[in-house]
Amino acid sequence: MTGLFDGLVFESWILHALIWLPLAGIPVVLLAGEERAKEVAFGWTLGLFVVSLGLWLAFDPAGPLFQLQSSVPWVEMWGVNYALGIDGISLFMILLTTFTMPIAILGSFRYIRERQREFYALMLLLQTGIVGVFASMDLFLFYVFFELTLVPMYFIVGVWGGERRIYAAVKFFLYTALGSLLMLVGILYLYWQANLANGFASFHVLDLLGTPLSLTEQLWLFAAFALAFAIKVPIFPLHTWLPDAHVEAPTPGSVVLAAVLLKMGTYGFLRFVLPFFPEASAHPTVVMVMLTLGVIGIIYAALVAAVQPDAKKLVAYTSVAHMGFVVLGIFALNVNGLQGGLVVMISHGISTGALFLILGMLYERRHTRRIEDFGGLARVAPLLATALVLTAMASIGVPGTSGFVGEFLALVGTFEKYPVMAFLAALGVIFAAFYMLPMVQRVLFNKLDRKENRTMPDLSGREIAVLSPLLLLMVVLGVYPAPVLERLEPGVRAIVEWVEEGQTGALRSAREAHAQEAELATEELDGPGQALLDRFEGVEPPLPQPTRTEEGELGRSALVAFPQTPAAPTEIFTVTSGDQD
Amino acid sequence: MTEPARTTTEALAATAQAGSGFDPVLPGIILLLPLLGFLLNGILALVAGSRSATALRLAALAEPDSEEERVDHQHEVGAPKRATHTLPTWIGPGVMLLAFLLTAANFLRMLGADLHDAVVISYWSWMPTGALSVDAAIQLDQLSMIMMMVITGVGFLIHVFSVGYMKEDPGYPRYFAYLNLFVFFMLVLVTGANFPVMFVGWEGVGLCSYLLIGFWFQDREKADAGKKAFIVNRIGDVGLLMAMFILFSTFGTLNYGEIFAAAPTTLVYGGGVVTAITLFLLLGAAGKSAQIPLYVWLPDAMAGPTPVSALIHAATMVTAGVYLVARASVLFALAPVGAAAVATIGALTALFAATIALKQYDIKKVLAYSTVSQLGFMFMGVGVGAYAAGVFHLMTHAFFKALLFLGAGAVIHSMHHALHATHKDWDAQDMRNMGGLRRPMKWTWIFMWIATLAIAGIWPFAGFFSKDEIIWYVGTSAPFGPLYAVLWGMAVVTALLTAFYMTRMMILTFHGPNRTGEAERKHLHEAPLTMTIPLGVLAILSIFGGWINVPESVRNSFFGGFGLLPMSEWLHDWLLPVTAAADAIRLEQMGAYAYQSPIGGSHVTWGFIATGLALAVVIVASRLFLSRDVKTALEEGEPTSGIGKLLYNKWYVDEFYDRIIVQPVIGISRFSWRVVDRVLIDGTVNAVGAVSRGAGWFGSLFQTGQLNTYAFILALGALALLGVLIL
Amino acid sequence: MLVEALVLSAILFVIGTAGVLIRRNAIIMFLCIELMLNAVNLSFVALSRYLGIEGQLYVFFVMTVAAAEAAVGLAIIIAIFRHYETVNVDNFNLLKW
Amino acid sequence: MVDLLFYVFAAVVLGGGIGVVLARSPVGSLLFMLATLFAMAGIFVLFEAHFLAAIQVMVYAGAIMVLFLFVIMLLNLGHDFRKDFTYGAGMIAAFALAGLLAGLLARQLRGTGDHPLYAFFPGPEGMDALLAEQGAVGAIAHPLFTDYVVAFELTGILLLMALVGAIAIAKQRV
Repeated sequence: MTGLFDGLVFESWILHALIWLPLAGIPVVLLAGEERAKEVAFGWTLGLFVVSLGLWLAFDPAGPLFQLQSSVPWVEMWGVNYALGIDGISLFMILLTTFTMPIAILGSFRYIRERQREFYALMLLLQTGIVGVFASMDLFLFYVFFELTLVPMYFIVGVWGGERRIYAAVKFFLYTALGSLLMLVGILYLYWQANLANGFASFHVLDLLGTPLSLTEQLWLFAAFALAFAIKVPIFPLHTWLPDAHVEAPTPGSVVLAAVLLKMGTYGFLRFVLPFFPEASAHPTVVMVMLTLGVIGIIYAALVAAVQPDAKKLVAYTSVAHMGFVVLGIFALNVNGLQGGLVVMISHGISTGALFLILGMLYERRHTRRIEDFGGLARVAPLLATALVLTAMASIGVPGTSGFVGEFLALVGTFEKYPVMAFLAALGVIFAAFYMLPMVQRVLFNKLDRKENRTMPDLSGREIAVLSPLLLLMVVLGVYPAPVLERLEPGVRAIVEWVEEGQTGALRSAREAHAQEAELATEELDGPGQALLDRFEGVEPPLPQPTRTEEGELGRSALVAFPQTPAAPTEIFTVTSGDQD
Repeated sequence: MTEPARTTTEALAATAQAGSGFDPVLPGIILLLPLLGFLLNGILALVAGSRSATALRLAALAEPDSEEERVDHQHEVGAPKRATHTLPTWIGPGVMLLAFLLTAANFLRMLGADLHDAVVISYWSWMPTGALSVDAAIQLDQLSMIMMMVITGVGFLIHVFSVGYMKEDPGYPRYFAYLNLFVFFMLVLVTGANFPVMFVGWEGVGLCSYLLIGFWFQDREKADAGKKAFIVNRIGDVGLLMAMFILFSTFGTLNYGEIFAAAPTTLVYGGGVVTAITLFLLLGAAGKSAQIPLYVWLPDAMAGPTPVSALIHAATMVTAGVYLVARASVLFALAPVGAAAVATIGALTALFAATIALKQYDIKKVLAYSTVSQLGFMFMGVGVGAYAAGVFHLMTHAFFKALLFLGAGAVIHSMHHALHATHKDWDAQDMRNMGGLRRPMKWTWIFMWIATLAIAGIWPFAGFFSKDEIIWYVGTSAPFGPLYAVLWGMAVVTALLTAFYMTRMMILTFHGPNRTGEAERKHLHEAPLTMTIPLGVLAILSIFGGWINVPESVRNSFFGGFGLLPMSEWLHDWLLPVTAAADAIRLEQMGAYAYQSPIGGSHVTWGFIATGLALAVVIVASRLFLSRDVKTALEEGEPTSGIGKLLYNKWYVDEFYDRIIVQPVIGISRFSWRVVDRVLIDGTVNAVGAVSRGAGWFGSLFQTGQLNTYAFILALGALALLGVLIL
Repeated sequence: MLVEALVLSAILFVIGTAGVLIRRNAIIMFLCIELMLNAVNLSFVALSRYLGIEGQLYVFFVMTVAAAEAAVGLAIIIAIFRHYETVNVDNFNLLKW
Repeated sequence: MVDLLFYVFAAVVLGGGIGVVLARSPVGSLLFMLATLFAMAGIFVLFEAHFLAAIQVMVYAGAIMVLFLFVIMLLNLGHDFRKDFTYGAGMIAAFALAGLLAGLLARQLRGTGDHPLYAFFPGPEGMDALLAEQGAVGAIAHPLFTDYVVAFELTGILLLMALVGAIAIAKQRV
């Protein structure tokens, strides 16, 4: 299969393309003009999605853990690299992003009325940020992208949102910013420790991996990282920004927020928190706390969702509940649990995205989100009703839809070690029906007793085009998730072995391989090192040959380090001497 | 779907076993046919729905302030017969017929071969992850084959009936789409080769029953009933999920074959694990099969179209619980407590529901409660280890209860027409408004009497053999403990109550003077052939269906002399490969059944006694109700006092649940939203915001905007800096 | 003579500071600032005598900057005066948010 | 002789400075400022910075101060000088602050003359040699157009921007 495409050499450029092409689309969109902007943006993202399918081909399920790796020095001095690479987990997160984006944009054609060019430009910027987050193998790079996503989202909510948009946007921004700043502190500490241990400065994930840390340090760092990601996820007590943001955000904003942005939190847990702080993550107390929070999230959010008068808010709370399942699966710390968590992430992205799109369509028709303003819609809009029912079923995890696979696996994984937790979480299955069905009933069924509703049009062709891929995917993933699971498994297994079995497994080998080639790079001075030497050729005194041991953490960056200590006087002397001649 | 490949161990074993030459014909197609029907009908439904939606919109635009009712009544006049209304008539029953024929073919092949182990056909790997690997696989053995026969056979008849019953409805194609989908899921349920696949069907049928109960969703109660059914079912599903988790963590697999093969050696007899498993399974089964405490959804489920009640809520779906217990017979045999719980729950439910049925006036409600009660019987059967008997009653019950429901459907159909012809707003289902229908609806009357005698357990109708076999087994379980003697007593009483309320229903509906009203009477007429023919077929089955499992002794007695009862204990032998392991365990652990009932007597004696008692009850009841002159619903109204009121209101169980469960949950929800979310968490967050804002305000006090002030502060800063640098 | 010059510049600088602090006439505050600049220039020049020519260069630059600053500052004062009819800094608090 | 001259100039500088601060009318302080500048130019000469002395007189005294004068005239200021001072606490605080600054600076300057740092540098003799060799202007011009040419150009640009900015700000209406 891949053989066909070898000519294209995806491996070399596809990741970079997926990150930077959206950015390149921004001027196009801005130049396109107010009317064409949406078509252009849609076409652009659609093209990106097609490109991202190449990622699927380029990714070899049987291959090494991290694939399509590439690294270019960015800030040599601090060992910051523009390092990309994906494993199965990132693969699907990226695919989810590129898949969601065109749909969200297509779904916003009627919703976004003013400042269209700016809006779609921001959407593209957002895509760059998100894909970057999922593709970066360098902690610094990750952080940059992680923060980058904050900005467009802030404006999307704050400019195109509902009436309380400012409150929502600020709340969203402050919550997330607070968390990520604490994480920054943690990152720097980790980076420092890693430098001391490695003998050279690097933010590369594989260099930071396995940094020797005392349990206390790990717990603190865990707290710092976990807080940031827990806010993003969001985990129970930190979730209140989500409903506001969702309710106020325009439809495409909500879709992207639910489908992808929340996943950055759980992804962070998987890619960074667990591998960096294995002891802390496996620490019984920590696990218990996280599991409890997850379970509370599941049940509590379901209960709260059940009494929401605002449909969009209800769906927002269901996101919290679903993410509870993800947290549960992750901290079950076994293959099934993590697999389940990931599948929940994907299916939640699809089903909740679809729910928000449908609610957006209703809003475009009736300009209200209150559940009791609807009723009996199934009779005037059978297509919409079908879509909503199917989506709701996927959302509450009826078998045969993607939702079930995820929740089932997550619960199986949890049960192996924590039966009680699994049982409590399983109760969430009941509550899911308890919040979703009444909503569906009060929107679609009952009497069609409002005049405005009786003339409500059914789905347009465009809206069908928006929803059908999502609906299709729900069923396909529910019936035949094997391709997804088998691609996810290596990454998941690597994490589990790393955390549970004393830092063994694929992650370890990946780290060693990386260390070795870094060794080569510095010894033979090929690649960037050589280029630097050329640049400083003939500089007196000749640079010391960089070695990773004696030079301390400056070892690698010694390539660029100017000889500083003797410098100051000579300059002055040169001036005076220059005067004497 | 890929070419079926027999992968798992049983399949190989099955082929290895000499003589078991059973290879199924297109088993996958049997499942696919209803799915195909669903897709086709679904498309038609969407087309039709869109069309009627447009019409609705136009009507609303034409007269914006028209009442909902006026728009609503469009469907009564009968939509013009478009392709969307004619095609389903052929697609819906058509796929069922094909499926039934295929199933029958497989059934005959299986009869030919002597099959000891199930044939497992695995299509694709569904959830391969870590230690867990779940295949999308189906399993064909004697049990699933019987179930498939019942589902496709009875299903086909009910589809045919539906053609007559539903053709006036604008949602006609949608109806068939749902019905086909239901059959598909039901087949998945009974053929699934492992618990997750079975669970797909398990929840799928729940979904379909949700959709079908709420089929006429525009009135609130029906939609509510569907919702209630789904949620209550989900409570049971959690039990099933938990059972699966325990099974997986114990056996490392979820495939039937491997689990049941490993269970006797892996699990301790009566150990905590297996008990937990069985109790969770029981919870699931109770949810699906409407047993105490989760039976409440079934009576409400009668809100759906009557054929649906016949198919889903009498013949097939509600028996899934029984099927589950029979399927997991090994586990239940290993867990005496679990088994006893099953039997006890069954007995309690049977008696409880029977008492309620005594005082119901809605004809479908009566049938609903009788269904609950009969399901209780089945649970008793499988609970005491008489798995064959349980499945036997499941089958015969499918026949005569489907017949009863369809007959009731026919009655309601003509009542509805009659009342609608004269725009009389009476309840078309209240038996007090009927009476004397035997004249206009002769065939229905005859068929329903057959079914009534069958359910009442009168020789030689089907119900006699199945139900009395269960009662017999319960009784002869006495050596396993005094509990069973009590259960036996309850069973007997319930049987008599059954005879009583069924007779009451028949008398009120068909006998005595007609109470519908002068104008309406001439509109009462027999149902069309599409409805009566299925009734006839079911009637035949209700008569002879019981003869496939006649106890040896009865046959050898002089009844059998007439050669009327050809096969002896055929079903029992047929299911032996499935239940053998369980029977062995029971025999070894608990000992054999007594060959006599607690107070002596053999099969034959008790056959006599049972029939006699039942007949007596039927006669007494008919005398009683014929003599009494029944008032119409309007004249009479609700019973106001005494046991009657209690029974009429179903022991106030719904109200009780509402008080202690529903309301508190909603209360907690409101609390956690209004207080925890808004006040506590958001309050904290906003407080933080307020604090920072206050700090900012405080700082702004220094921003006088006066140049001097700034200059002064600047100089001060310079001074401080200098001080630091120098001092 | 170096130290004396430095002391002189220090005193001059302090005088300038005091002037900025006690005067409210914008123009006179400007003059005081020029005073401070001159004080700095003085120390530059004085030190350049010993430390090389750069000191004088810096003075050169300082003067240029002073000129530029004077031009812009006076322009601002004019603009403000047009608006408020006064150059008394008490009367305007433009720097308040 | 040189020292004497220095002290004279210093006295003028200080007097002028104090005058600038205390003069009642803006024109007054402007005149005091002129005096200060001239005296400062003198001190520059004493330090062998002839070129700077020259431009001090020309640019500062000649150009900038006249600019100030124009503005004062234009705005016709200096009538209500009472409001021109910060009296009372403000004044005390200001003087106290100034005093402290002065004290610190004085403390810092103690014994600057024989600071070891000077050992590194050419000292007066080196400077004299340089000046003798290149002349007063050349000595500044040479580094100005070699090592510091960028800064030089930048100052030019800065002046241009200041010019434009001044016009833009002071213009009646744009």
